[in-house]
Amino acid sequence: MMTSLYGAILFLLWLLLSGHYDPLLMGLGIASVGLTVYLAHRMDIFDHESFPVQLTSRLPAFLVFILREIVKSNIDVLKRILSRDPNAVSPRLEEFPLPQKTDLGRVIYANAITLTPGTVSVELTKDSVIVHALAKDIADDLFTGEMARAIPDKVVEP
Amino acid sequence: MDLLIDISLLTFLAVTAIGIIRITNLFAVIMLFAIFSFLSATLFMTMDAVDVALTEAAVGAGISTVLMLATLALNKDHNEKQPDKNRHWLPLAVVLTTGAVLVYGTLDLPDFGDPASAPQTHVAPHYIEKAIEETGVPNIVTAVLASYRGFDTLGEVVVIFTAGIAVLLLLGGRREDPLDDGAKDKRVPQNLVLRIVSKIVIPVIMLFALYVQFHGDYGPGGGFQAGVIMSAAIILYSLVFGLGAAERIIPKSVLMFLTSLGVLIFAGVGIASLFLGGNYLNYSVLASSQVAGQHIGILLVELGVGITVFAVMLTIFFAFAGRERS
Amino acid sequence: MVLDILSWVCLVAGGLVGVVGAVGIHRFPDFFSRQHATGTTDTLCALLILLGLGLQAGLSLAAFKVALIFLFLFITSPAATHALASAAVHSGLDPKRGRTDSEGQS
Amino acid sequence: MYAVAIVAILVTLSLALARALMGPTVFDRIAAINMFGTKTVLLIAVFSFLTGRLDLLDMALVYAMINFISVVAVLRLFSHKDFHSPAENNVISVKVRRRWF
Repeated sequence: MMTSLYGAILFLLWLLLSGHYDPLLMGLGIASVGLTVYLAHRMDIFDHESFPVQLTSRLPAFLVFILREIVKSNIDVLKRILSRDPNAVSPRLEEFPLPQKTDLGRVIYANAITLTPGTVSVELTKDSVIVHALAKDIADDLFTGEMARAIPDKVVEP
Repeated sequence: MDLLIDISLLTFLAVTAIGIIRITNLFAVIMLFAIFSFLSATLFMTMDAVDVALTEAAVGAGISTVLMLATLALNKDHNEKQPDKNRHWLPLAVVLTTGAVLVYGTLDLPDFGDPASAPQTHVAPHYIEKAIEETGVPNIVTAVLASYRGFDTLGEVVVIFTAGIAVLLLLGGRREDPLDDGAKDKRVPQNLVLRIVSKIVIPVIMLFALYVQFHGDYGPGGGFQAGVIMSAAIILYSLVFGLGAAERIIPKSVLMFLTSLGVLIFAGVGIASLFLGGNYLNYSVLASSQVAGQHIGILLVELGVGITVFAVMLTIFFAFAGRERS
Repeated sequence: MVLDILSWVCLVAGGLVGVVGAVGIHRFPDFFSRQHATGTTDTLCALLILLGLGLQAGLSLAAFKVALIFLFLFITSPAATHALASAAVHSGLDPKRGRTDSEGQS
Repeated sequence: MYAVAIVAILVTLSLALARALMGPTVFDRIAAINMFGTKTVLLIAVFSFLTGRLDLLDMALVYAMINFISVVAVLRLFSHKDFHSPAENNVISVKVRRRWF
């Protein structure tokens, strides 16, 4: 069931890449999708992590949130780059709790931290994430946990 | 605009080359080589040689980088060496003389894009004017490569095939069975982020490689590029999940089979056209109409190229990466 | 017409963000802080430029490819940045600490 | 307007290249080169719209893929010194300030 859905999405990707819809290329597309799915199965990389169907419902809200964060923090970092104030940049390395229980949730959280400038996730341990922050107030912002709450396990589990 | 891009890219190219000479950290040098390839590929692109650019990007920046890193891994000594303070005048003289001779040689070359030069007046006009009509393939490069000059391309594929065999003979010798670390592979690798991101990305890269394989008729791409991109996907898998895991996905025996299969498909198409009454590798006789025959022939031949390139690239990578450090 | 203007704005803004980000990798004091300038302003720069291109392309396969490029960068770029930072920490590279970081490191 | 974007990207590229050459640590170089790669992807994408050759977008995609793979390769080798097995978990030695809710 999941395999066929995955195949269908890959085939859609093929159609959008291809732009040629004659029977020959459609047939080759189906064969290619088949080969890809077969290899993915052999690699054992085909599971709820690589193909997160369960994301769908909460994903749009999360994407809007993360895009807003990216724009906001980008502007902040750009200001710091151009700022003459020596205290604009005072880097630090801090460890924050990692509330997500699933691997996918942790990775999304870590990537969200990295995507928003000013913070880069450096290391994931069992229950914490080590973050390099560009300044104290940026680290304080992360500490409020707004980002962590935006990615609860509910996003990744059905 | 083109001029500005060309000048900037060439400047970057020269600066990168100087950087490669000056920097002593080999990791950084290899990464600069990748940049060098990207820049050359972009220059090819501005000169409208898109197929070449794609190959350069995939082979030069992708596979070569990985192979150079693998070679570096084989050497114990990772330390940066201080450059030798002695001046070596003889090598310098040799390099300068060779360079001067080469530059002198270019003086006799026709200007870039000169319509009166020999290559432009010989068979090229025929290819350019007749390719679509005769082969039904919009991408002239593919038509020339796979059909008009099919025999040359067969030779190239055999060269790649030979390279694969040679690497196997030199490096593929006995070593510890990679299956031994099977138990180790099952553990969660340290870098969770890379693992999950690779899981998502690898199937997309594989599908994209197959797309490049089968759309060489219409746009940049074809067997060479597709084979390289496909092997890059497997290489990414082995980088993240361990070499043993990758060798279990595509066992050596299968790789050797694929290496030969590609060449056999290519040569087989030639023989089939002989049997059907045409010349060797003249695909026109493969189907009822000339264009249809050409289409089938080119498709099969490109597939053969792709399979062999894929298998040989992976063979070489496995042979390099699998060596014990000596 | 409105779309055109919007797309030009996106392209120019994207270019600007890229340049300032690149200035950042020269102004920031150490590797870790430069990561904020490279890996991350990359995303906004890529987002704006590709959005600008996408608006030019309209609803077409080209727009889809542009979106695919963005999606690919969006997924892989933070992973690469994270891996790089992680490798740096593991190799023992110690980040520079800011002046206001003096209130006790445990 | 594509021209403005291209000039901006070229300036960015030159700054990134400068950082790649100046270092000082190898990580600086790799990060700068990674940035150079992603900016080249953008350059090709804009160039394809400038010249109207939209098939070049495929090239941009290939660049993005290859760029990622080569960065993973260099990091992989850097932290484990060979390609044999998945990574060992070694402890980091730098000081980290812990904060808990």
